[in-house]
Amino acid sequence: MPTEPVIEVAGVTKTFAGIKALDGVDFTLHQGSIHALVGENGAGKSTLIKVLTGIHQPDGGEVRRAGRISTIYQEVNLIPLMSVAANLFLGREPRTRFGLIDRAKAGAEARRILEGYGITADVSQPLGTLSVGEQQMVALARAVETDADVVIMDEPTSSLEPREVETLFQVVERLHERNIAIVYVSHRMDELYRICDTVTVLRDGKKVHSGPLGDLPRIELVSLMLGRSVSDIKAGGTTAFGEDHHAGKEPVLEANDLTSRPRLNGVNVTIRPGEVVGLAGLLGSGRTETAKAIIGAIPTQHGNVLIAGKTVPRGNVKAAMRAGISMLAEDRKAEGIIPHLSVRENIVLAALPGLSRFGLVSRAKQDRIVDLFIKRLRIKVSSPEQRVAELSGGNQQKVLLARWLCAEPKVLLLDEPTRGIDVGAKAEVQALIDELAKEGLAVLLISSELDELLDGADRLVVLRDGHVAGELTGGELTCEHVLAAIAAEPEPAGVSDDADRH
Amino acid sequence: MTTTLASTRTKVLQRQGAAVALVVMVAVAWLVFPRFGSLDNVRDLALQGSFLAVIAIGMTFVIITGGIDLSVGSLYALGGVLAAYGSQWGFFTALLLPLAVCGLIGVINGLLIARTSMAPFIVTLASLLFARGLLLVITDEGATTYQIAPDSAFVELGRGTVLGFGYPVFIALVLALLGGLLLNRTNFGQNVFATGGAEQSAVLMGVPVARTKVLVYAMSGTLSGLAGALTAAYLQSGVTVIGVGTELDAISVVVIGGTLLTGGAGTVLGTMIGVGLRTVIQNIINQIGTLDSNFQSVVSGVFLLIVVVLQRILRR
Amino acid sequence: GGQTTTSGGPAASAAQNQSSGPGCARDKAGYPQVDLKGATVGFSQSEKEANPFRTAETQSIKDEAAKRGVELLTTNAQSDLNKQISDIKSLLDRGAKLLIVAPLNSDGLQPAFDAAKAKKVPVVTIDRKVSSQPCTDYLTFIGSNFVEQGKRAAQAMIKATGGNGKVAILLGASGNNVTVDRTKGFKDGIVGTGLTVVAEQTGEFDRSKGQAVMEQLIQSNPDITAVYAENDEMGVGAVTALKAAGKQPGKDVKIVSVDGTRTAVQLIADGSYTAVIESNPRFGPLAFDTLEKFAAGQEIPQSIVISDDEYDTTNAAQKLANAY
Amino acid sequence: MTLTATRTRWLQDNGVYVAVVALLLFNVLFTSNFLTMGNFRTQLIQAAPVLIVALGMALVIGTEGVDLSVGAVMALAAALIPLYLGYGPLPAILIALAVGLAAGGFNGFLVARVGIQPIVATLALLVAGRGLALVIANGQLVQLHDPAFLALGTDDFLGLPISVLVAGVLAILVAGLVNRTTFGRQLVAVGGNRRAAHLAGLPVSRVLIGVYAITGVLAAVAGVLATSRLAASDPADIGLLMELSAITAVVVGGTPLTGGKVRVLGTVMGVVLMQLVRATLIKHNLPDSIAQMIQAAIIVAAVYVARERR
Ligand SMILES: Nc1ncnc2c1ncn2[C@@H]1O[C@H](COP(=O)(O)OP(=O)(O)OP(=O)(O)O)[C@@H](O)[C@H]1O
Ligand SMILES: Nc1ncnc2c1ncn2[C@@H]1O[C@H](COP(=O)(O)OP(=O)(O)OP(=O)(O)O)[C@@H](O)[C@H]1O
Ligand SMILES: [Mg+2]
Ligand SMILES: [Mg+2]
Repeated sequence: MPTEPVIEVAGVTKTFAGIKALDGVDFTLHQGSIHALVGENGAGKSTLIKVLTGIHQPDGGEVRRAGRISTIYQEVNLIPLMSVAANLFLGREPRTRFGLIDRAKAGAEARRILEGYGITADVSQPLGTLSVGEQQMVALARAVETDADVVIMDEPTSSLEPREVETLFQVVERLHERNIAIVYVSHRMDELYRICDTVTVLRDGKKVHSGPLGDLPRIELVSLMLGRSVSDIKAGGTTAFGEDHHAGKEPVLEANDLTSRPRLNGVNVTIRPGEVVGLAGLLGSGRTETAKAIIGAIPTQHGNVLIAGKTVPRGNVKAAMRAGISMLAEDRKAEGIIPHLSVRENIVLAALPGLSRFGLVSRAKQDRIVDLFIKRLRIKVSSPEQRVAELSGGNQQKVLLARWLCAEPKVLLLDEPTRGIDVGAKAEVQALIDELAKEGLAVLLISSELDELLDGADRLVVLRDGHVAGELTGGELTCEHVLAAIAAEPEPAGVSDDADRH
Repeated sequence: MTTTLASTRTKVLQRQGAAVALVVMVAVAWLVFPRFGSLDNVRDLALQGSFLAVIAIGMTFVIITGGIDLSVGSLYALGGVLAAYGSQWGFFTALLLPLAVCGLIGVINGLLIARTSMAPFIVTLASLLFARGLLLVITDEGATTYQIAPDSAFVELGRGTVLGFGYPVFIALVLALLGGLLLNRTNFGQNVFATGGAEQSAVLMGVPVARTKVLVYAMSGTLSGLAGALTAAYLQSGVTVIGVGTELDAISVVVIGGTLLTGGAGTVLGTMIGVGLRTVIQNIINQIGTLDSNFQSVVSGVFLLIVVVLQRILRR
Repeated sequence: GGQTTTSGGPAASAAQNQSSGPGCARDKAGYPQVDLKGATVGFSQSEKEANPFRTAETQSIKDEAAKRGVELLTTNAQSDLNKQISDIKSLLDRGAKLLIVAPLNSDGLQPAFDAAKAKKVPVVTIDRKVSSQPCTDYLTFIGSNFVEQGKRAAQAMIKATGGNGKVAILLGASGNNVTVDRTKGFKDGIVGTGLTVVAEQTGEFDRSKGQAVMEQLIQSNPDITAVYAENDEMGVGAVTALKAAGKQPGKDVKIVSVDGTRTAVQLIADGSYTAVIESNPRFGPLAFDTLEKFAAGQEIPQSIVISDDEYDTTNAAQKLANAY
Repeated sequence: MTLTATRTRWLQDNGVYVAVVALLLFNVLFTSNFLTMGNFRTQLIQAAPVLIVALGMALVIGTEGVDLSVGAVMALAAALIPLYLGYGPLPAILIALAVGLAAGGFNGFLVARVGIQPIVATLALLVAGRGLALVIANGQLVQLHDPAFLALGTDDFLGLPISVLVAGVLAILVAGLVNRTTFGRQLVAVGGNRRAAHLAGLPVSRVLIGVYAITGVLAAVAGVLATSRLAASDPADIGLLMELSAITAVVVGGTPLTGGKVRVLGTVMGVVLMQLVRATLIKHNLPDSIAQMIQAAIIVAAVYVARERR
């Protein structure tokens, strides 16, 4: 192993408003190594990275860097209103002879580079028109295409498709060949073991382990992260989902012919009480749109949604919620948390009218229900009055889950519910989904992790280009079947416009 | 490449509800009012618009960074007074003194906004008061009005013409052109968009957000000072009563021009169209001639509303 | 003040005026002959007609134009100097052969005058004197002498107080030369008397601001015995403030102001105001007379001072109808 | 280190109170005749209309908006009073309030349904509203004589001037609205993250329209009170630049312009602070130039202390 350290950190401490996010952390990154940085939500991984890159000044300790660092931060951090090309080149735009930005060249270059990452979108369009996953790939391209000596990736795969993850791994491989050091943060064990050679484990802001990864059994890594003994942790497969559920007979949710041009073209989904239906598909296949169309957050041209046989008014989130639908949105920061408000207020937000009388809110009722959910979902907070913006990503996600459960829905739409959540919390969330289904809730589960879908769902609806490309049940719930459905040619029955190619 | 061009074109069209309105207004005015199209009237329109245009170019940059600059009206007046005051020492003092002082106030605005997390609205509101106060100090509570010698070179800057169009018109056009280039074809311009588009992300992407902010406010201050200097040259004196409410005019022409007040998007061309619209509508009110003076503001308000709503609908 | 006559109502004031400086004749100045009857005359008003002075001024011009069969074009600059310049240019463009301008400010209208000069259109400025050259840049100025108004206010104040007491001045808007002149005149006028100025604060020519400032001043200087308000509106505001503070305006505290609005004169008649120096807004007859004389080839003086009336406790009740 | 952190935090939350106390102390020491009942009365009476407007402004700012039209709405209310005072003070006041409601509702409609940015939407009414008021009033200031109506501005109730009492009651009501009602909490949520609030099924449009409507009504109340105190309807000047005074007071009081937070007591203190500053400057007879510069410095200082640390 190469021994040249490119980053050396000793005894770094960082405190936010009294919370020690980092507590005397040592960290050494060697040239050419792929170093996994792991830990539970809120362990301090993102904070350490921001210290490494100089975004945060540490309160104490030493940071030594040799070489240029480029970073992909945890939340997609690009400028949605600027064009894809502008985002890619921001800060190092190609120039003309007169020192002005050469837009033609930038466009052409951007197209060439992004093709290598599987993105064919128009690079002159605003970045915001791309899906989250595509944006993540642009961020990846931006970070990798600079001549950096170190590339840091904070949960880069959390918004990526299996196919995109492969692209990412190829990129990592290329970087590795060029002897570039990589810091890799992820909650996905498979990925870590596949690409990383070294690991550093953080727990509650402290470094608890550092060493080669290959020698370390998974179960031991998990035990280091959680701070519990190995025997405590039962190795129960890759996910915490249990057996199939016993679904009712009559569907509680029927969504027919949902059409929202141009991204959704006639999707049908039905879910019975106590059933978990998974939604699979590639990036931009319309899964998020399907969920949003069901709850009425995007306008639809066609189609209707029935709850227990009754039609839900279209394009009206409030009515859909009253009918018993709740949706956990994919983008936590933009569509989930209300950053200024406390954990308590974030949890009760949707249920507020039910917790008040004559428009006056009742604190006692709120406190009771908030306590219940903080305990049940094991949300790590200093107090329910803590501002939600101060929580780690995983705990914010749990707060949002609590919000939707609080609204006592009949149907729960979960768009990437375990994205960015640590192994411990992820298992908890998965177990919770299981439990909710057992209690008779109908769940629509959208996930980019195939394992999660295959294990967690009783039935899978596979989407492609806004169509249903297939439905899988029972024995068909295997990786091969899903990939086949995703890759299958359009049916010749003339469902789609370009069917005449056959 | 062609698709890129076409999509850019539709995008421009969508953004420019104002351009559509301007064309319609001009066409109607041309047909209805015989005097509207006269060369004299056109020259006067251009000149009147040019002072506001200079201020609005700076405001466009500020608004694209997601900020706002309420101090421009006061700085405009202050710039005029300083120019007239400086004119006793010759052309360059007359021109540079207002640029320096107003630019400095702009820098202070920018520093306060960028280095502390104070809202631009409130910081520039304070400098609106401050600059007015300073102006009153200089003019002995408004008792002194500095005159500029009518035969000085500085007056020529405001009064001289080419083809009958005043120098300020050309200065405004050149500045608009430079502003457009700066915004779209330089790294600074990209930083301006990035700062307004998503500040946190811009920081993480290595954009010098603080420096960008200081620069745009400095620019806005300097341009307001320049507009004041040009006005003083044109009026041959440092009039103290100008610039009241000019900040609202500048903001409304920028917004009419399709620049988002939330930041992250906007064009200098749009702003110029906004200035054009405002100038034309005022001229039309004059051409009608019989409108009750109180009713004029109703018309301007309603007009502003129509343009913004139109824009909003076009963008959908 | 030698420039001012102090008698007569509005009808008289139109006729009575004094002039100064060498005259300006049409042939000498090179203006063409324009017959006033049937001619197009432009009037550029400076501010919205939202106070009695502006309302009366515009009305007077309109009435007189109608009476003389003149086609009148009007514009309103809405307190925007640049707009007034372009207003004047557009009046010229629309064919005005004679111009009456109520300038927004003493300085800064040069470009407009130059445009008029280029088209050989004579300009009569009213109510506010501009710093440009009479007879070359514009024809003549008709209006009050603001310094003189301040002096007369001082005289009225001296008369009412016996020349002793503490005066608070409610200043007009900052940066406005009317404010400057009325302050200067008043301060000059009380030199050598027992009147001392204990406070001068701007009320921005506005009734409610005048009232608010007065309320503060009574609290901090309870010994104020006189108030000089630079327009009636602020004076009326001061009356309300004084009453609310339990003082008797007009008796405990003397109030003198400039303008001549009906409200203020009524207050004198009611006994809660001391005196008002008129600032006469009825420029119509005088302005058109001047234009007519000019057309007829007579010499026009450089400035024509309109006579300002004065209201005090002795005459307010009789003259109430003259107030505007 | 945590001590300084808590200290700055404390100052950040309470800076405006500290400033008010400091200014009071200064005046007690250096201003003659400051410690009199009459003086405090004057300050309260003058602050009352600004406070009423600022309360509404605080709500709007809480939704990440701003309302520039409040001064124009005051003018509209003032212009309507003399037209209907013949039917008695109550109908006249009700009509003024109704117009405030309509104006505010219209602003809310533009913001919530049409999707126009609040500054621009309300700027249109700022420009047009006062013009309309002047058209209604025919450009004239109208002297008012109805004793019942004028009593609003001059009389006391429970030992307090009526306008001060009204402002106090409204402050308590608004505080209750923000902190104790569903509407208030939804308002703050909408200001904190509008998209999230929408996806949480909150009636975003209704909340926004409601907030602007409340602000319109409050501005009309301020217009009515100011008119009765002035004993005249003066649409040309009433409420001029009120939008800036109100916004300043709200922000100085610690409500950030970025929305998601409303501090009602802070707003009250912000209004009191700015009132005291103005009073101090007048009482010390400072010229307008210096007065404006000092006000600028105080605004910056107050907001600097209360700003959100990154
Ligand atoms: N800007 C901030 N202000 C206050 N507290 C913060 C801030 N950033 C992080 N924290 C706190 O620091 C701790 C570490 O957070 P960090 O984001 O580094 O966790 P993480 O390991 O990246 O978690 P995740 O896996 O959820 O991303 C958490 O308790 C978090 O609440
Ligand atoms: N062309 C576009 N115009 C507007 N929004 C878009 C466009 N493309 C993608 N998006 C947005 O990106 C998000 C993801 O898109 P979509 O639902 O099609 O993908 P998905 O299948 O859910 O994939 P993933 O969740 O992995 O990103 C959606 O919120 C959608 O609104
Ligand atoms: Mg993290
Ligand atoms: Mg999705």
